[in-house]
Amino acid sequence: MSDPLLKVENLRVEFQRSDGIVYAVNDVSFSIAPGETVGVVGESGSGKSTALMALLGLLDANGRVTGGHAWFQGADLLKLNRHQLEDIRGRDIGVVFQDPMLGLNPTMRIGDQIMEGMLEHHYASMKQAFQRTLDLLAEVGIPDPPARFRNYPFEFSGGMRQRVMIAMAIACEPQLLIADEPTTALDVTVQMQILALLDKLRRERRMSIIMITHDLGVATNFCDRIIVMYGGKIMETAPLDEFLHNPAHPYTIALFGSMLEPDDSEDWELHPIPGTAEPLLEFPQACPFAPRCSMAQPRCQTEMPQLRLFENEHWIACHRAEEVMSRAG
Amino acid sequence: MNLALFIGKRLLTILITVVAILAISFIMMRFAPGGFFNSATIASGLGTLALQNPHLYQEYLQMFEKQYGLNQPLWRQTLTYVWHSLTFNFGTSFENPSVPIITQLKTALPISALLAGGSIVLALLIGIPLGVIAAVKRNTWIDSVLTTLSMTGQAIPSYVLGVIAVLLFGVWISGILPVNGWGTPADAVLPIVCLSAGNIGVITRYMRSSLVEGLRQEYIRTAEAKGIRYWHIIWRHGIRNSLTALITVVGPTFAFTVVGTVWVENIFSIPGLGTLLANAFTSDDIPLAITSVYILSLMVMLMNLIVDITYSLLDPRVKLR
Amino acid sequence: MPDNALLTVEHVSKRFKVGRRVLHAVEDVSFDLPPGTTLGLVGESGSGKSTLGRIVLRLIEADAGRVLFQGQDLGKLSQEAMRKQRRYMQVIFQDPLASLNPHMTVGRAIEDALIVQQIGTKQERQEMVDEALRKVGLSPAVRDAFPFELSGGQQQRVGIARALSVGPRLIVCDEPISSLDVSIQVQIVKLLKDLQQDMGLSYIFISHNLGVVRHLSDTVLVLYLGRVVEHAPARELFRNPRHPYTRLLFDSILRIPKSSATRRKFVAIPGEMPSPLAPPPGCPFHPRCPIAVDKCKTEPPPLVEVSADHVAACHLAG
Amino acid sequence: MAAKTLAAPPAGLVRKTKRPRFGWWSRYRRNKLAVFGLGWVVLFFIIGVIGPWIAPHNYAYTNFLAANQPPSWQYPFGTDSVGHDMLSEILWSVQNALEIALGATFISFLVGAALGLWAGLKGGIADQIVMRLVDFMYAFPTYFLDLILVTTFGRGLAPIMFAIGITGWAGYARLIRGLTLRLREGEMVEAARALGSTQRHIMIAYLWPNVRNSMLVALAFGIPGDLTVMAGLSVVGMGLRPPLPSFGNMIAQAGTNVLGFPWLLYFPAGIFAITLLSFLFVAEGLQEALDPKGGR
Repeated sequence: MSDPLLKVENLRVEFQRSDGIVYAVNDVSFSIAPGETVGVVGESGSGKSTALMALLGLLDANGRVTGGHAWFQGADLLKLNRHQLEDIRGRDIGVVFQDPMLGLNPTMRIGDQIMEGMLEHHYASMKQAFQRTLDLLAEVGIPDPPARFRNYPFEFSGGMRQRVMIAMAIACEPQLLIADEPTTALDVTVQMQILALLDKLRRERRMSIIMITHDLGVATNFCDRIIVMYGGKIMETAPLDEFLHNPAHPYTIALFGSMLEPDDSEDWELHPIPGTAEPLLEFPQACPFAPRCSMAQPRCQTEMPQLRLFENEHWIACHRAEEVMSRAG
Repeated sequence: MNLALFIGKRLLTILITVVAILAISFIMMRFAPGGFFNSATIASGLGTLALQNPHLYQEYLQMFEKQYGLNQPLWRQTLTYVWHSLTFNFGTSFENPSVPIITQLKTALPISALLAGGSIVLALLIGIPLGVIAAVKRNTWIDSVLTTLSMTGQAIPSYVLGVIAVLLFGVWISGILPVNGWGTPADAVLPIVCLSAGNIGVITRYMRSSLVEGLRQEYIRTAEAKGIRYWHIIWRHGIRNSLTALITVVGPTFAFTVVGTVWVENIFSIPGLGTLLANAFTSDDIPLAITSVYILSLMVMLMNLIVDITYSLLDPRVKLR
Repeated sequence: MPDNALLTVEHVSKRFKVGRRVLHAVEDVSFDLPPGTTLGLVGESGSGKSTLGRIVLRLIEADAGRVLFQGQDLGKLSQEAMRKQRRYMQVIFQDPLASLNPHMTVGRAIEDALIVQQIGTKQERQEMVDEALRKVGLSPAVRDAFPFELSGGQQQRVGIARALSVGPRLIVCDEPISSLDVSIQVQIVKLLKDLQQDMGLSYIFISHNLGVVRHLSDTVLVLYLGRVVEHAPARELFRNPRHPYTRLLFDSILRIPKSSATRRKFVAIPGEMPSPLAPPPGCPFHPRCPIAVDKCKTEPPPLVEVSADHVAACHLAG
Repeated sequence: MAAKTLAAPPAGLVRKTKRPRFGWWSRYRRNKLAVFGLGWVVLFFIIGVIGPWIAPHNYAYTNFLAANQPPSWQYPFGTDSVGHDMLSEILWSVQNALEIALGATFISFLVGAALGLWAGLKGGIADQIVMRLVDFMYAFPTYFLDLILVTTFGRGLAPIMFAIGITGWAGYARLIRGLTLRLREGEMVEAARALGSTQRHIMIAYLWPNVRNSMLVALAFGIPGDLTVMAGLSVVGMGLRPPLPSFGNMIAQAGTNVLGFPWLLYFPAGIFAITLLSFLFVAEGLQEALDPKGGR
């Protein structure tokens, strides 16, 4: 296997809140190979988005990285100063956010917003940037680029705005695209269009994508490898086929069970995961999922399960992984 | 085209407003205790002249009766008055019947306009940078000092600042800046500073809150993710939007400033419209009082129109009504 | 028309004025809802599904058509009679926090429903509040909490408890789970199903999520630009969708594949939903329809019965 | 302890996180300036009530033999050109100032609330009319209307209060209209209607608690504004007719005499300025402490 494009080791992120410190990301390690698409799946509060924003220095003011490394192009992203990070953001790593309605500056023409990044990174001259912007608009499927260049965001539909956001993110041909719930705010038919666009772009540009999503359906159909997060920790990670065939963490299995798919089986019995995910106000010493886990044992309440490697690059953080796997198999 | 229609509409609104104000003022003054607009009041207004030059006195009296149609029914009088005012045919004041009001306005108006305009420009020049600093350094001691200072500027009216300035520069450290009269550029310094304090406060605080709010928007994160430099983000995605929004507070600020001009002129004995207005009201010189109110209001409304037009040109989302 | 229906909606239309233009929010919609059953109302944003839900509750007055609830024409009821009738028709909103008064405790919020309907004495109401909380799986201890102190799932349970407390027969659920986490969604769906079984409730379930609709609904109504495009029993619709738009919706569902080989191929569907301010002539779906013919561009297709109880508005569905 | 991180069992219990304190006072107290302002305002109110009783002299008492005296034990704040004791003048002025400012603010608020509610609840034409009026009043220097009104109705307490009140409602109308409109179209009121609430019940149980705080803050901002206008009338010689004591007259008088008798300025202007600031600090403090976002 080739060298990873990005390698994250033991990342920790905390947030300072009025009621104490929230431990949002705890010892998260993962890597992504060039051209690979990784899906990071989890519910709100799982730390999936926080972990990736932390790498780019895009945490809210009350958040800070308290440990770990993130190797990218020979440098540790977490050790770079603001200037160096600004150079990498948008040029080597692009980001697409969830809400295209709020993500664009309402008083700036969309063409200018796309050009802005290229000019800032001295990626292109004014003239080149203008031409490239027109090309980009066409590439992301916006008809009549010269006219649309002059439009303001309020003149676009939600789907079209997300296309603009994508054009902005890929303008400088980054090697890595981080897509943070890029389709969550969109209608289902528009979601398909956006995913098709991202699919086309990654094939044509051989770009790595980290897809952050709460939707297992999106992750499993779009990604080569899945990372499941809960309570600021990675619960399970495996290449797609292994993940689909042998899901081994009780949380993953519960997530599969939570998919409200319109299947035609007659078994209508739903088995919800009980309880809710709570923010971690103390550094976790035990499995964060244990309180909601149907398989939890006394050990799970006291001892933190480590991420262990099984066959087929399958990593699981569960004391009872072996039992789950043998039962499923 | 659209813009022309908008301006036309607004000018019409201003016209209607002005007519309403003139008519209401006239009628109210007409029925005020003592009934100003009758021969008797005018006679008393001209008081001393009756003794000094009875002939001229009679002449003036007839002139006023003709100007205001005092023998006609009220509605005719009102219409006549409104029409005269709209056509800038103000006649002469009671106190100073030999000088037409328009001549007095011609010297007074530029002074007031200079004070008001100068104070707004000064307030923008100081208020905007202070607001930006407070927003960028939000929740630090710099922010709280600036916020407290701007609150102070906002709270203390220009006439209090004015008398304090007179005390300061007239008694304690006299000789540096003049505190009385009008003529040299130095005379304008203290009035303009006192006038702008309130506006500096308003602008600083508005700029701060609008920029803090702006920097909290999602699109700031988008810009950060594009790798835009910090200060470029502050400028392009923060300050520019806030400046556009700032225009909306300049409108009310202008009304406030024009009133402040009246106060400050009186404190510093500056022969502007404000002093004219104050003298007119205190000496029951009704023609001059209404006229100065009319001119000052007109100034404010036209400024607001300009502000609205500018705003609509700057913010693409604003549709002209 | 079955005369045992709890709710009958007949040819309801609603238009809004937006500036000088007219937004056709709901166009000529009819359906029945038998007691104890669920109607799924499906469509994308701008389809008019929420407006239709509010018309049923008479939170919005329809421009045309009528709504019969328990045999009464709601449009003809006086304000006071309508107010009394609301006891039997309740609503759950998408954003539970926005629908609760931040200055009322949970207990007070639920009790308010009872006070408004003049149910019970103060003592009895306290018991009824506890009972409602228990029914939705909350401990009576939450009574004294303010809504913002609860999690999203708990807030939605409070919303459900408030609706339940007055003993309704119909609950309109307006996207009640779309702002919740996946695991909480399942909890709420299960809760709604259990409540229906225990209390014989009828639901109108408004959602853009076909999976949820499939799990809850007996019949499904698909809306596009305010018009009914297809209406059928849930199982029939999911097995045999006849309208191209319904099929497009189904195609947009991302099911978890069995293996990487069976993953979805992402093919772009052309076009976007037109603005409801300017719906296309003829069949509103024709600009995006893969099988549209000339007739579709000019002639609006009528709703025709394609099989028993299954209607679709497509020239080519017959 | 790991217990704190444990989730509640099946949707059962309330979260065990600390409940943010609802009491606004605990948040208000953190703002030192606001606490100072409140102290001063309370003192101001007390003097407003008892001022005339504790004043050593009547405001109209003139003693030409003691004219223009600098501060001394006998006249702590000095005397003016006709021998008024400035301390007594100030003590009496507080009452006038408060009467006018509170009265005017109340009148403005009533008019603004009525128009704002009408516009917000009715919408349509009513809204159009009110908003046009508000736009106009906002951009128009209403101080000039005050001058005309005072000229017509006289320079007494009541006319001045009425004039300032009747011209100062635009801000309240705009605020209340905005709040009602937002709430009326919000899901909370829709939910209340769906429960079968009467219009009256919605107003009392849903709208009022949610606009209460904003109104209180607006009133707190309104009082210093009206004080400023009130004294501003005196600056052009159209304030309370002397010998009625008022801050405006004292400051305007001092302005003309400041070169010879500066003490005539220190106390009235100083106390007036601190009072205005204090009211503003209180208003700011209230806004911060009552801000719904601050509490939840």
